[in-house]
Amino acid sequence: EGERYVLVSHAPDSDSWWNTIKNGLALGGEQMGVTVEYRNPPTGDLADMARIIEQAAASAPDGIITTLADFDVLSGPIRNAVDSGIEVIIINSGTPAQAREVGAMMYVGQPEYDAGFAAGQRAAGDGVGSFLCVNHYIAQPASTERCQGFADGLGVPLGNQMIDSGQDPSEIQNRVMAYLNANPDTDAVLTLGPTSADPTILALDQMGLAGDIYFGTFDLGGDIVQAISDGVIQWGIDQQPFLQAYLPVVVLTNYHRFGVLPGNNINSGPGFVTADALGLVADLAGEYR
Amino acid sequence: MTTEPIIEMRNIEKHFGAVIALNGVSFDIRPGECHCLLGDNGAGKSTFIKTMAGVHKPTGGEILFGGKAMHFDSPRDAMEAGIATVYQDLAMIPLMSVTRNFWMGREPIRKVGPFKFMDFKAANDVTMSEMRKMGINLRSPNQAVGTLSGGERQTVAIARAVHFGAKVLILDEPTSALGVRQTANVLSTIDRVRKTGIGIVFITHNVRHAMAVGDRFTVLNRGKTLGTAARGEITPEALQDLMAGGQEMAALEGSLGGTV
Amino acid sequence: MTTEPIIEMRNIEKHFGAVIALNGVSFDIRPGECHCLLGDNGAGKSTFIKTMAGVHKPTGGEILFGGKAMHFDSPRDAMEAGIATVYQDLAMIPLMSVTRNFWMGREPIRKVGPFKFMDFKAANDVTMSEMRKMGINLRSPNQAVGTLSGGERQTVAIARAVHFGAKVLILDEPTSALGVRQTANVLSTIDRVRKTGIGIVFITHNVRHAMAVGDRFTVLNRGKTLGTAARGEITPEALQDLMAGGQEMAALEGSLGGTV
Amino acid sequence: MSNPDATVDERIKETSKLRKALIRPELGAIVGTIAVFAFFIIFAGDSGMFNAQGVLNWSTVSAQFMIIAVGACMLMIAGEFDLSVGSMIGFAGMSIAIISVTLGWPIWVAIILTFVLCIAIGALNGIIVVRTGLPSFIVTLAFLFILRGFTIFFPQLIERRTIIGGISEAAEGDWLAPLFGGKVGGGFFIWLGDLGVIEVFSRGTRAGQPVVDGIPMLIIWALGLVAIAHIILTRTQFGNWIFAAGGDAQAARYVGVPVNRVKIQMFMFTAFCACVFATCQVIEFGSAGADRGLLKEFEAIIAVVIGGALLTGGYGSVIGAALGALIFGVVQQGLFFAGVESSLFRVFLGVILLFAVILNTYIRRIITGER
Amino acid sequence: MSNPDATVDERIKETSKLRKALIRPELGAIVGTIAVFAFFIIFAGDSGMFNAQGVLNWSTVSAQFMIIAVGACMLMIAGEFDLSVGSMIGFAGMSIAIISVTLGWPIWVAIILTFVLCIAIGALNGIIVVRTGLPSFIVTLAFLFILRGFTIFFPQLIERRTIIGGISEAAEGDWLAPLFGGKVGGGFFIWLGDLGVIEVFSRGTRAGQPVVDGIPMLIIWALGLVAIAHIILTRTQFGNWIFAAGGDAQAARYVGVPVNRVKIQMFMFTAFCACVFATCQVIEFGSAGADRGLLKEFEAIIAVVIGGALLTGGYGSVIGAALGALIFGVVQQGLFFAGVESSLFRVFLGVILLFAVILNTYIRRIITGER
Ligand SMILES: Nc1ncnc2c1ncn2[C@@H]1O[C@H](COP(=O)(O)OP(=O)(O)OP(=O)(O)O)[C@@H](O)[C@H]1O
Ligand SMILES: Nc1ncnc2c1ncn2[C@@H]1O[C@H](COP(=O)(O)OP(=O)(O)OP(=O)(O)O)[C@@H](O)[C@H]1O
Ligand SMILES: [Mg+2]
Ligand SMILES: [Mg+2]
Repeated sequence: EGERYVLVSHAPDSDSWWNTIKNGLALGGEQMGVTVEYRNPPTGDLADMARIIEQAAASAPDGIITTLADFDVLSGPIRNAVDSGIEVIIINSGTPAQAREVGAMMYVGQPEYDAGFAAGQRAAGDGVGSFLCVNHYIAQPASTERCQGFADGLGVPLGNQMIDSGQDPSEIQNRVMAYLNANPDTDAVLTLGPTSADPTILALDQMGLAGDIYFGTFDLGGDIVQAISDGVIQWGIDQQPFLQAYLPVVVLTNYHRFGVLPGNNINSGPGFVTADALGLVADLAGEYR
Repeated sequence: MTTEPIIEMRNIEKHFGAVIALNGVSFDIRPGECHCLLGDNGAGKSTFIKTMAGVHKPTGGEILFGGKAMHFDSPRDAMEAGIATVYQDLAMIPLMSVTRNFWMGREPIRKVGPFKFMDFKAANDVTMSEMRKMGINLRSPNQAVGTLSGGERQTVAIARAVHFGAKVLILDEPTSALGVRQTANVLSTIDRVRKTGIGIVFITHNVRHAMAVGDRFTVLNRGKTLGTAARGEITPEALQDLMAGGQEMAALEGSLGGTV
Repeated sequence: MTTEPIIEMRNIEKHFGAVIALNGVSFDIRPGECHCLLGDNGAGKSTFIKTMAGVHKPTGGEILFGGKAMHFDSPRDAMEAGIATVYQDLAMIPLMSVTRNFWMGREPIRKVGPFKFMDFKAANDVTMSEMRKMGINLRSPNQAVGTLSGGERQTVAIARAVHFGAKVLILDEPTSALGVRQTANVLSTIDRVRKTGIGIVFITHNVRHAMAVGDRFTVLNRGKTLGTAARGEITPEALQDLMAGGQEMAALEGSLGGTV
Repeated sequence: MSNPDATVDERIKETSKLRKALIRPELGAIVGTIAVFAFFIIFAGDSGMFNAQGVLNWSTVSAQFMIIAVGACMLMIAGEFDLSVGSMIGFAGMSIAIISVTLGWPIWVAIILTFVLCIAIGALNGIIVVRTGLPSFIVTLAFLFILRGFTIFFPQLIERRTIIGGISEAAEGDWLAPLFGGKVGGGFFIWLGDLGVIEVFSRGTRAGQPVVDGIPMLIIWALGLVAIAHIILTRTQFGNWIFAAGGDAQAARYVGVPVNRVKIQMFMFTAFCACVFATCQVIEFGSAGADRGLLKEFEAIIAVVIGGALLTGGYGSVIGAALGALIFGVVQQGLFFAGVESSLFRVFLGVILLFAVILNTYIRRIITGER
Repeated sequence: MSNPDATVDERIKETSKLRKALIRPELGAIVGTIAVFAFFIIFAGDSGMFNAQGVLNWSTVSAQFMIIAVGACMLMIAGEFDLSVGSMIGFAGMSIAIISVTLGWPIWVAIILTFVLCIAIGALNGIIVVRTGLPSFIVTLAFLFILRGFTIFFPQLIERRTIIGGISEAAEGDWLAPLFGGKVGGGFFIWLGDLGVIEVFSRGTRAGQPVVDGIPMLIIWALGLVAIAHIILTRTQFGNWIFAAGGDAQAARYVGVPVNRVKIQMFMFTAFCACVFATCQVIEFGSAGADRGLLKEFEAIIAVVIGGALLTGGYGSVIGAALGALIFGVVQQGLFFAGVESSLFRVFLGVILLFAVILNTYIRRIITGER
C-alpha cells in the first residue's frame, strides 16, 4: 500500500502523444492505490533524461518505468537504479534484449524498427513502390528507425524519401505539398504521429489526393481516427500507449504486494487500426487510445 | 527690463536618491533677454533647466509661468507652454532624417478623410527654408542628421525651437564642442532670436561667450545660487571668480598669467 | 627652443573612403613645449593626432620619431615609444575601477612561479599616490570611474599618461566640457607637466586657453595647415581670425562687440 | 583660403547618381529576393514550384513569417525586441482552444478574449521593460519560459492532454472565424480553372476543380498588416515617434515624444501579430498544440534583420521585413522543390542571414553617415 | 561659501557601512542561492534530494550548466555573446562520434581533432564579429542554424541516422577519454560506503559497493574552469583587458588593449567550454545525438545574467555565473524532487530570472554610479 512509481519518458514537454501515457499512468495509479509521477526532459534532450533517471533513483521510489530511447545514454543510470534495489520496467522504445541487458524486469512496448518493417511489408502487399516519410522529429532516433524499417519492409532504399518537416503544422503541410508537387509519382505517405499526420491530411485534401494516395501513420489521435473512418488513411499503427503506462503500474504493484509476475515481455503493438475496427477508438483517441 | 518675467522659479529643490542636486534655486527669465546660467561642473545647471523644461519634477519649490503656478508633467507640457530646450547632449537622432528630427514630437498633420497623415511636403519645405534662414544649405531634407557636423546639428535644434514659437529657449552648453566660427554662428543666432522677443536661458562655462550675449548672469554653486547680476554690474573677472567658487584661483591665475 | 623635435610629422595625408580628412599636414613637437593645435570643427585635428598616436595609419607622408622614420602599427606601439594620448571622448571605462582604468593596457605584473598575475597592491598604491599628486583624493582605488566627475576623469587620464613616462602627451579638447575651476586645474597640470620636459600637443577651440599655456600654435583648416606661429609672434585676435578661416568674422564680431 | 564655392566640399570625392538612387534600407532585401528567385527559377523551375499550386505553397509559408515579422519589425525599430513571440503563439492558440472547446463558449468570444489577453501580456512585457530599464532580451526571455510553461500546464491540468482538437466543429457557422481561416476569390479561381489558366485536379475526390481554390485569409492578413504598418511607419506622426523611440529614447523624451507609451504599444502590436498568427493557424488546422510556435521568435527576428532593420533600433523598413519573410519562405520551400536534403535548410538559412546582414550594414552606413 | 571640509560632500546623504560591504556583483546570486536552498530544504528535505545520490544528481546538472556558463560569462564580459553554444555542443559530440565510430580512429584523436575544429569555429565566429562590426547576436544566430544543420545532415548522410552510439567501446582503454568521462575519489567513497555514511547497492554485480562511486570528471572540470576563469578575470592583465574590451572597445583600443584579439579569444574559450561539455557528455553516455544541446545557449546566458553580469558587457563575475548555474541546476532538479508538475519548471525559471535581474541591476547601479 502506498508504493511510489516514477515514469520517465524521453519526450519533450510539448509532445502531445504522451498524454495517453500520462492518462494511463494516472488511471493505473488511481486503481491500484499507489503514487505515480511522470517525469520528462523539458526539451527532449536524452542526456537530461539520464539525469532524471538518476534523480528518480535518488528519491528512492519502489519502481521506475522508463523508456530506453538510447541504450548508450540510458543503460548506465538504469543499471544503477536496478542495482540499488529499484524495480525497473522498460516501455515504449528499446528492445526486449536491451531491457534484459540493463536488468529490467520486463519490456512493454513496440520495437520501432520492427513496427516500421511490418508496416512496410503490409504496404508492399498493397502495391506500394515509393513513399514519403514525414519526419517531424528528425533528431529523435526512433523516428528515423520507423522510416528505415518501412523502407526495408518495402524493399526499397530510404534515400531522400524522408523529409525533415519541422513541427509547425503549416510548415509541415506546405512541405508535404512541396515534396508531392516535386515528386508526383510518389505512391504512399507515411507519417510518424499526430503532429505530422494532421497537417498531412490537410495537405492531401488541398491537393485533391486525399483518399487517392496510400496513407499510413504511426500512433493515433483524434484527426487520424477521423481520417481512417473517412478512408483518407488506410491504417494507423497503434502501439497502445495506454497499456505501456497502465500495465507496468499494475505489474509492479502486484509484484510488490503479492510477488506475482507475468512470465514474458508484453508487446503492446504494433496493432493495425483500420476503418473496419474503429468503434471505441474514435471516442477515446488522444486520451486513452 | 521691467517687463513681467515669463517664467519664475522659486526656491527649487531637487534630490536624486541620496544626492541633493538642487538646494533652493530661484531664477526668472523675461521676454527678449538672454539670461546666462553659469557654474562649476556638477553645480546643478543641467538639472535646473531640466526641471524648468518638465523633464524632472522638482522635489520642492514652485514654478510660475506668466504669473500663475504651473506643474509640468512631461517635456511635452512644457513645450506646449512655449518652453523649448536644446540639450547638452544635442537631442537629435543621428539615424533619422533632418525633417523627421526637426518635427519630432510636433509633426504636421494632414487629414485624409478620417485618417491623419504626416504632411511630409509641408514638413520638408519648412525645414529647408528654416535651415536656409539659419544659413545652412541642406543637400536634401531626407539627409540623415548623422551626416551633419556638430555645429549644423546644433543649428537644426535651435531652428526648430524658434520655428515652434517658443517663448523661452533654453540652451545647455551649445558652444562647448564648437569651433570659433560655429560658436560665433550660434552666438549671433542667439542674438537674432533674442531680438524677436524670446527669452533665452544660456548655459556655458565660457565667461566670454556669456559676456558676449548675456543680459543677466546667475551663478550656481553646489546646488545653490550665488546671486544674479545684470550686464554692466559685474566684470568678467569677478564673474570668473564667482564661477570657480573663489577657490585657489589666485594661485592658478598667477602662474598662468591671468589669461584663462 | 632649438632642441631637436621628438616627433616630426611630414606631409601627412589621410583618406577615409571618399572623405579626405588630412591633405598634407606637417607638424613637430619638441621637449618641454606645449604646441597647440587649433582649427574649426572637422578641420582634421582629431584625425591628425590619431595618426600620431598609431590609431590610424596615414595614407601618405612620414612620421619621424627622434629623427628616425617610424611606423606605428597600433596604439600600443606608439605608447611604447612614449606617445600618450588623452582622447576627446575621454578613453576611460565608467564601469571599471579607477585602478583598472589607470593601468589599462600596461598592467603591472607580478610573477608567481610560471604564472603572471596583475600586481593589484602596487597598482592601487601607485594610483592613489598619483591621483593625490594631481590633487584628487579618491575614496578608494576600487571606486568605479563612473562615479567620478568629468574633471576628475580627465585628471585620471592625464595622471596615467604622465606616470607612464610619456615623452609626448597629446590632449584632445580636454577642457571643452569643464567648468572654470576644472579648466584652470587642467591648464596648470599641463604647465606642470611641460616643465618636466615632456612635449605636449594641446587641442582646443578656445583661444584663451591656448594662449594661456601654448608655446607654439598650429592652425588646421579643411585638412591643411594654415601655418605655425610661436608665442609672441601672433595676437589672440589674429589667431582667432585664422581659426575661423577669416570668413564673415568681421560682421559677426561687430554685432557681438568683439567679445567672442 | 577655402574653396569659394561653399556648397561643394572639395574634400568629398564624387559618388555616382545611380548608387544614390539605389541606396535605401530595403535594397539588401530586394537584391536578396531577386537572387533567391533567380536561383530557384534556374534550379527548380520545372519542379512545379512556379505553377499555381507551387506559388500558393510558398506564398502561404511566407505570409506566416510576414505576419510575425511585421510585429517584430515595428518593435525592433522602436528599439526593443521580443523573444516571447513563439511562446505567445502557442499560448494564444491554446487559449482559444480551451475557451471554445473546453468551456464551450462561442468561438468569436474565444478569439476576442484571447486577443485581449495576449495584448495585455504584450503590454505587461512592455511595462516591465520600460519601468525597470532592463534589456528587453532578458525580460522577454523570462516570458518565453513563463508563457510556454503555462501553455503546457493548463491544458494538461484541464483536459489531460497537450493538444486540443475539435475547433473546426466549434468554428462552424461562426461569424468571426472565417476572417482568420477562410479563403477568398474562390469563384475567380474556378473561372481560371475553367479557362485552363491554372491546372485542375486530374484525379481524387476533387477531380475537375482548380488546384487552387482561393487565397487563404492568412495571405490577406499578411499583406494587410504589411501595408498598414508601412503606412503608419513612413507616413504618420506615430511612425515618426516609433523611429524616435528607437533611435534615441532620451532625446525623443526630451522633445515630448511619449517614448514609454510608444514602446508599450509596439509590444502590444507584436503580441497582436502573434495572436493573428495563432488564430489563423488554429482555425485552419482545427487544433491547438502546446508546441506551436517554437523558435518563431528567431525566425521573425531573422526576417526583420534580413530586411535591413538595425538590431539596436531606430532604423528599418516594414517592406524590407516583408521581403525578408518572403526570402525565408521561398528558400525554405524552394529547397524541397529543388530536392535538396532538407536538413541543409538550416545551413542555407544561416549563410543567407550572414550575407544579407553584411550587405545591409554597408548600405546603412552610406545612408546614415555612421562610421 | 562652500563647505570648508572638501573631502565630505554635504550633498551626499549617508550610506550604511554594512550596505557598502555587501554591495558586490555576486550579491544577487548569493542571495538567490541561499533562498533556493532554504526553499528546497523546507519543501523537499525528505525526498532524497539531500542524500549522497541526490546531491550528486543536482551537482552534476549544475556542473553541466557551469561549464557553459563560464564560457558565456567571460564572453559576455568581453562584450559579446554566443547563441551557437547549444548547436556547438551537438556538433562537437557528433564530430567525436563520426571520427571515432564511423572512421574508426582512436578516440583521443577524435577528441583532439574536435577540440581543434570547435575552437576554430569559435574563432571564425569571433573574426566575423570583429571584422564586420555586426552584433554578435546575428552572427552567432547564423551559426546556431548552420551548425545544427550540419549536425543533422552529416550523420544522416554517412550513417543514415541521427544518433551514433558505440563510443563507450571505442573509448575503452583510451588514455584521454577518462579525463572527460572518468570519476575520481572512488576509494574515498568505498570507505564512506563501508562506514555506512552513504548507501550501498543492494544487489546485482555491484552489490555492496557504494551508490556514489566517485566524483564525475564533469564536476572537476566545472570547478576547475570556474577557478581558472575567476583568477584570470580578477587577477591578471588579460582579465583587465577582457573587462576593458567589453566596457568600451574604442577606449580600450586607444590605450593599446588588443581588443579584437581578446574578443576572438573569448569566442574561442566559449567554444572550448561547449566542447568540454560535449566531450564529457559523449564519453559518459557513449553516444552522440543530433538534438544534444538544444536551447543550452539560453540556459548559459540565463545563468550568467542571474549571476550579475551585464548583458552589454564590461561587468560581471565568474563566481556569480557559477552560482547562477547552481541555482539553475538546483531549481530544475529540485522541482522534480518536490513533486511539482514539470511544465511549471519553466514558469519558475522565468520568474526567478526576472527577480534576479532586477535585484542585480539595482546592485550594479550602486557600485558603478550608473544612472
Ligand atoms: N538622474 C540623476 N540621478 C542622480 N544624480 C544626478 C542625476 N542627474 C544629475 N545628478 C547629479 O546632480 C548633480 C548636478 O548635476 P548637473 O548635471 O545638473 O550638473 P551641471 O551643472 O550641468 O554640470 P556640467 O557643467 O558638468 O554639465 C551632480 O552631482 C550629478 O551627479
Ligand atoms: N573614421 C572616419 N571615417 C570617415 N570620415 C571620418 C572618420 N573620422 C573623421 N572623419 C572625417 O574627417 C574629417 C575630420 O574629422 P576630425 O574628427 O579629425 O575633425 P576635428 O578637427 O577633430 O573636429 P572637432 O573640432 O569637431 O573635434 C571630418 O569631415 C570627419 O567627418
Ligand atoms: Mg550640464
Ligand atoms: Mg576632434
